[in-house]
Amino acid sequence: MKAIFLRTLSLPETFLSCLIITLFALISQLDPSFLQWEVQRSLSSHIWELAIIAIPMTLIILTAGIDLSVGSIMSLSAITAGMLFQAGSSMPLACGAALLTGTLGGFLNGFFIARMRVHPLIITLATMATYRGIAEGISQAKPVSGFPAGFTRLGQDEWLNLPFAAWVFFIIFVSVFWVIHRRALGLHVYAIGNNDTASRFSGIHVDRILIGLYTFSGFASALAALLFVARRNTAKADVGMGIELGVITAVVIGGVSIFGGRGTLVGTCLGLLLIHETREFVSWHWNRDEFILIVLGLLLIVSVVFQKLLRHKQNSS
Amino acid sequence: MPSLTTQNLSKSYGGTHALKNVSLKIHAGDIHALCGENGAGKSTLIKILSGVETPDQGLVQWNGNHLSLGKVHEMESKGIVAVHQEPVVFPDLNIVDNLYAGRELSSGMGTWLNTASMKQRTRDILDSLGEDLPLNQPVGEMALAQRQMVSIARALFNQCRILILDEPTASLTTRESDALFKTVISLKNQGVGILYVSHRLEEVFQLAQCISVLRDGILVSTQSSNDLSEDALIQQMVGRKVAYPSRQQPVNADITKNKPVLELKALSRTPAYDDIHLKIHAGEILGMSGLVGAGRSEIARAIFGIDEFDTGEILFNGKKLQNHSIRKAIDLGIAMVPEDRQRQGLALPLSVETNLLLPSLNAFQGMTGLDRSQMRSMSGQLISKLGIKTGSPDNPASALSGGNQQKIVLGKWIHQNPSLFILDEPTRGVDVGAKSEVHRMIIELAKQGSAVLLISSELPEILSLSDRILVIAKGHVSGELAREEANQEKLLKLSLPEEAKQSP
Amino acid sequence: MITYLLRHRAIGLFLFIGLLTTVVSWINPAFLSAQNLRDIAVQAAPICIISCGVMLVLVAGEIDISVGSMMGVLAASMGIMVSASRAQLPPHVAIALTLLIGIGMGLFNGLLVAYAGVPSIIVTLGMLTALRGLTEIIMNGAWITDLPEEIRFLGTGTILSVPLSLWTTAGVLAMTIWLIHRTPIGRRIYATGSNPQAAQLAGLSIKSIKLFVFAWTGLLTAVATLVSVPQLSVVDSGIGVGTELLVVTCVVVGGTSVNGGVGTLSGVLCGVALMTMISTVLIFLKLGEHATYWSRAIQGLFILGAILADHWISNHKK
Amino acid sequence: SPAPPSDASSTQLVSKDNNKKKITICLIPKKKGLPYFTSCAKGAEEAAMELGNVELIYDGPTDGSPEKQASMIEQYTLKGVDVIAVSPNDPNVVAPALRKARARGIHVLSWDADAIQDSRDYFVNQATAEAIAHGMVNTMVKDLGGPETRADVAIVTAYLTAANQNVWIEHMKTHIDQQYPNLNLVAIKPSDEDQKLAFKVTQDLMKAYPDIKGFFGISSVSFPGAAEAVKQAGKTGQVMVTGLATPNSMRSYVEGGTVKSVVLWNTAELGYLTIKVGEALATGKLKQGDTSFDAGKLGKKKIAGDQVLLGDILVFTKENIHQYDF
Ligand SMILES: Nc1ncnc2c1ncn2[C@@H]1O[C@H](COP(=O)(O)OP(=O)(O)OP(=O)(O)O)[C@@H](O)[C@H]1O
Ligand SMILES: Nc1ncnc2c1ncn2[C@@H]1O[C@H](COP(=O)(O)OP(=O)(O)OP(=O)(O)O)[C@@H](O)[C@H]1O
Ligand SMILES: [Mg+2]
Ligand SMILES: [Mg+2]
Repeated sequence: MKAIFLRTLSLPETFLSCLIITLFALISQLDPSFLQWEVQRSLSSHIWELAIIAIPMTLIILTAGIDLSVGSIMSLSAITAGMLFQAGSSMPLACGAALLTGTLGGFLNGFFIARMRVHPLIITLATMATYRGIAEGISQAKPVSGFPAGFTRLGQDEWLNLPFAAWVFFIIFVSVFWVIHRRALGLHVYAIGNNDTASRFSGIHVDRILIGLYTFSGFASALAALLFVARRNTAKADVGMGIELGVITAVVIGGVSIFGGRGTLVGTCLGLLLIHETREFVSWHWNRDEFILIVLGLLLIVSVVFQKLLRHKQNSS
Repeated sequence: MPSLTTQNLSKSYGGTHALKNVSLKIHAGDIHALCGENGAGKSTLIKILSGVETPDQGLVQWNGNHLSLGKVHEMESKGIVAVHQEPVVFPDLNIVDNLYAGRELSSGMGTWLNTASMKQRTRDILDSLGEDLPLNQPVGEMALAQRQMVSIARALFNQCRILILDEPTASLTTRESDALFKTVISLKNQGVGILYVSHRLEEVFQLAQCISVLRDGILVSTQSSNDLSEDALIQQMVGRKVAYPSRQQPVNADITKNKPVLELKALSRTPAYDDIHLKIHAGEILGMSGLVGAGRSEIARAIFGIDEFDTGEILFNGKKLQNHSIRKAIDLGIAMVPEDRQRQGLALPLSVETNLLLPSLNAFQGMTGLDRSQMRSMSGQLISKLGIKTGSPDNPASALSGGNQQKIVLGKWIHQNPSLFILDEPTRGVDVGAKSEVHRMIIELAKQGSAVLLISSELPEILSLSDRILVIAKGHVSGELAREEANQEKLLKLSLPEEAKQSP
Repeated sequence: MITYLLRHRAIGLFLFIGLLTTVVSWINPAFLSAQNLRDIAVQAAPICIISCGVMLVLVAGEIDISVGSMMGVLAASMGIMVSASRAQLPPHVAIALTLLIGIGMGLFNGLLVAYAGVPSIIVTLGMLTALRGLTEIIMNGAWITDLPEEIRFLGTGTILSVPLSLWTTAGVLAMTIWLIHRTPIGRRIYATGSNPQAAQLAGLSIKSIKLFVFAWTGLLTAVATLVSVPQLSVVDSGIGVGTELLVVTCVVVGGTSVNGGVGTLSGVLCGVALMTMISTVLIFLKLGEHATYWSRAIQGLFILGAILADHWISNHKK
Repeated sequence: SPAPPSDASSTQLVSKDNNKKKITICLIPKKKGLPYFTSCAKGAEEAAMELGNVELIYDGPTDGSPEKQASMIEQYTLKGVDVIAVSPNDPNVVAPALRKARARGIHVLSWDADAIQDSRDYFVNQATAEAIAHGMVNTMVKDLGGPETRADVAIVTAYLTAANQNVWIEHMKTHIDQQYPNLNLVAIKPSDEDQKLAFKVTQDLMKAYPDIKGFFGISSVSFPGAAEAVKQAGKTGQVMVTGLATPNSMRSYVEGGTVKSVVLWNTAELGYLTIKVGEALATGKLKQGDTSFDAGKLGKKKIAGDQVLLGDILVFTKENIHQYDF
């Protein structure tokens, strides 16, 4: 009984939930107006794109990989859509091409990583520069805007009181959650993260799964890029600049081990929530952008230290 | 006479008591063997003695002085050094750096290394072990046995007073083992005390003056080896009698008339192996013997679709395999137990159950998802069938002892009824009881009609199980012996590279 | 021969750099002018200095992506200390304090990694973010535009008509070579990264080794800041942004393994040379205005090319 | 057209002392931490003190990201401030947020750089893009010794993606094409808001194009970097550098002769004017159709349509630079 209690307590999810509750308690003391639904809903608008990318990123980190190129894939996809639109193609076609481009970018990452056995950090570091460079090259760094209303509504309209992007996120989350927890593929992902040689020797299609995950990551980034473009009505080569660090921070705060094999999607969601609320509140309350950087940096370190301590406690008792 | 004594050492991991009140005395100039089943606590005791782990309770004394525990340096400075069960090497470093890591020869207050003298001494040590290894090659590129030799050399080279060897011969062939025994005996004659752990009982009787037995973390007995028979020892270790299974029936004439399950035709990959021909029939156990690095594992890897080969062909049930891959091999009914269980066999942090069911997870997948209860019952069956010692199927595989881990690697294939089973050193580090279980399982598999390719460096194992034995030397087939004509001498003779050149 | 090439990634890279130089200088001979080579060397100097530290961090099996923000903090605090309108500390005191702050931040990283057991990518990612915020707070919206001459000398001065930053780089390289090849600690860094468990069993103090590499990187970052920031007259809050990525790219392109245990200084040097050359090369090729916007893509393709070529060579060995 | 006057009780989520009738104005710069904006903020503070009923919030993204700016605008909208004055990094990106703010009854100003017209009430304009671009080109021509001098010139910009810089560059190109056929623009290179990179790029350009005679450093980061490169190459007096930057960061170059003229406007006055306009809008003093505006110590300022004009650009030279400290 005590062991189960301790085990639950030491789960990163529990710890994060406590942290989030504390944060909300603190907020309600300092500035209750922040907690109004209206405020929360409206502030949530720019977390969804990050959240969508965080799902494949969680799976990739679970396989002991990493994808630094997500921001650049966003940029490349946004520019693809933008340039095609500018060239006179219809918007659905442009969106389709953007999704295809992102998916292809992710596939190339996966291909290099799985087939050539190069460390994901290295490959995606290289493609990070390449993809954004291509986006800058073909767009000559010029922004494209003036998208048709039917398209921008995707980014700005709400459905059942939540932004469209939120629904996209929920749909992806639920389907991936089902696959990870109810299909063999889920365990395969964890096995690869723990020992890819042993997984390979057990007949798991390690290569195919890795290629699949990176491709999925590319697709999700492209989707996020389209939502972003729709929301901001602009496609530019700097779309998604630096988003990879935000995504990785959320995933890692969510208790996913950077060495692979340990962590959950729920943890990632809690991590996203914690980061988002902290960031928005610091900015809401203190009006000092530089504080956000310090708070987020420390939050990342402190929460991982605590998770580590809790796990240690559980193991030794 | 100086001695190392332990008093009431206890250590538990979570709920498991790995050691309970163990009091042991090791004399200088003695070879003291430590026996016990897998998971009995031998490695735990050794980890404590070498300062890697701190006991929950108990003392360790050296010549009557208390030692502070939990510090490797402290122990090494007293001359107590250990060779651990899994070879402990730095894969990216060369042999010299491996041997000297942590105790480099330097001058000027550690600001200037004496590279030349380190090289010279390394060469001396290797010579004394009869090894001729390249000094500049990263150790990670060497075969498992060579890595094992490096970690033994590392221990030897200390001016040690007590040398602890945890299953040092588990991945060595006879030649290396013999060189090691010579060294061990000469050290003993120089007054070094040796604690020797091994599951190969013939070695234990050959070397040790004194034998202690651990069972479930408790020290059962310490006796002189002269007073002990092998059967009695086994009985103490296991708590029951163990019968050695072996294939009693002569080669079944029918077997070779069966269609061959696997046939290799002129399989080559430079420089690992060249022009390999072999046939395995359903129900047959084909032994593959040879020295370390002869290329046996490489052949096995090619059959299982891990590596590609240069020329030649693999026929499975008469059909040529094209675009071979591991998954294809598994789907055809080929299974393989790899030689390095930690690197190739197990996802250590994952549960015993997941590891056992890893190759067959797709089979438990229904419309609604994975059938957890069916998985649980299957893993339960396997655990009891193989006698895997674990508190629960949910425990991580890393918490099991070496032998029990090996059983998992075997177990994940057994329920799939493979038509060809490749076993690469299947009983490395497995205790006598479990080993006889594994042997029985292999025979059982063959009886049910599976073809078995058994690679083993342990000659008795090969001799007692195989129907036919193929000897590999330097990547060539140097001979094939039928069961009746095979014996240790012949196998050894064929294994030596000189013979390989002369044979047609 | 090929095995030799493999072990010494530097040679392949070196050949590649040679080819690139030949082509560019054939198109535009000004590329090989003494002035240009000197400028490239000066530009490469800080990256090279920091890479010497980060390479050892990677060899020890860790990573440090906080160096860019560390540079920011170091530049800001150095600026505040020496500025005539701020703290007005004597230059040598400010230099010593800057080095200490560098070591301090490195130690902080190292302590969290070695003693709290937090993965280094997380610690340094957190520091990357937090220290950038700290820089903004230190600078408080203003720039330092009045660096005293003594400090400017660190960036612009020459000794025997060789820039001070190049002397410093040579010193750091010599130190690193000595550290790697001639001291026990160098060997232990490689051992730790190659197999931490084995290192523990061998009685190495992994914790102090990790602490050392991070502190060393902090120190080198401070050194790099001291010789590079005063090259310019203005200290702004954006100093060092993105340096971490450039440094990691150089180190990795130079053949250092992100899994630890493998890395050569010669490889890293070639990596630094290649990465600092590329943008200069693009300017010298005079590809016109449109090419400006393609330069990042070309850089990326170069990195990708280097990695894939390396992979191709190592496959051909087998 | 300006939005209807705000209905304070329904839109203000944050309850404030209403009896004092404090007006909250948010001044959002492109990027926090740039002395250019800090000096604007100083002027803004001065105006707020002078007016007495203004609560000033000065905050912006430290990394200059348009996305962050947009989310800040959304936050302030929710908080129900009275006036948002923004210098947009990217007009298109912040436009939806600004429109939302206006729909909530918040007065929206753009300053320093314009937003999309229908997303703001007024633009407090220091000088038009055209004036800035022409100013820089004219200064360069003058520094080079007149329109007869044949010269290669290059531009060192901030980001390749910075909208306002690209607009300036366009204006500069057309101006050069139309007026100064002897000027030959050979390269445009980004400095990524990194002084070091500006320095390096300038160095490289001087070597790759030995005939280059002038550099435009068109951001406050790239200008000092470019100047330093010219100075260190020993080309002071042979290669001209001009551009946009605060006088403090360029003082040593102007005094040393590397830079003859620095183009800018009075930044403190720009901040001051912005707050004045904001307050006037919120209190109803400034109405649609007004053609002039009483800007306190700055005197009367002209309103052209929906633009409040600060006046002309300033050119700092050896003669006048000591008069300015920002
Ligand atoms: N790190 C650990 N965490 C949890 N349990 C452990 C750990 N190490 C060992 N154990 C447990 O302690 C017991 C003793 O293990 P030990 O490795 O000492 O056995 P052994 O006698 O060396 O067996 P083998 O012959 O298989 O090597 C086993 O039940 C094992 O599961
Ligand atoms: N991990 C490895 N990396 C590089 N080379 C290896 C590796 N393992 C083995 N080799 C080399 O491949 C050749 C064949 O080795 P292999 O392991 O097939 O021999 P083996 O007969 O199976 O020996 P063992 O009994 O040790 O398994 C040897 O020359 C060996 O040095
Ligand atoms: Mg053991
Ligand atoms: Mg083998």
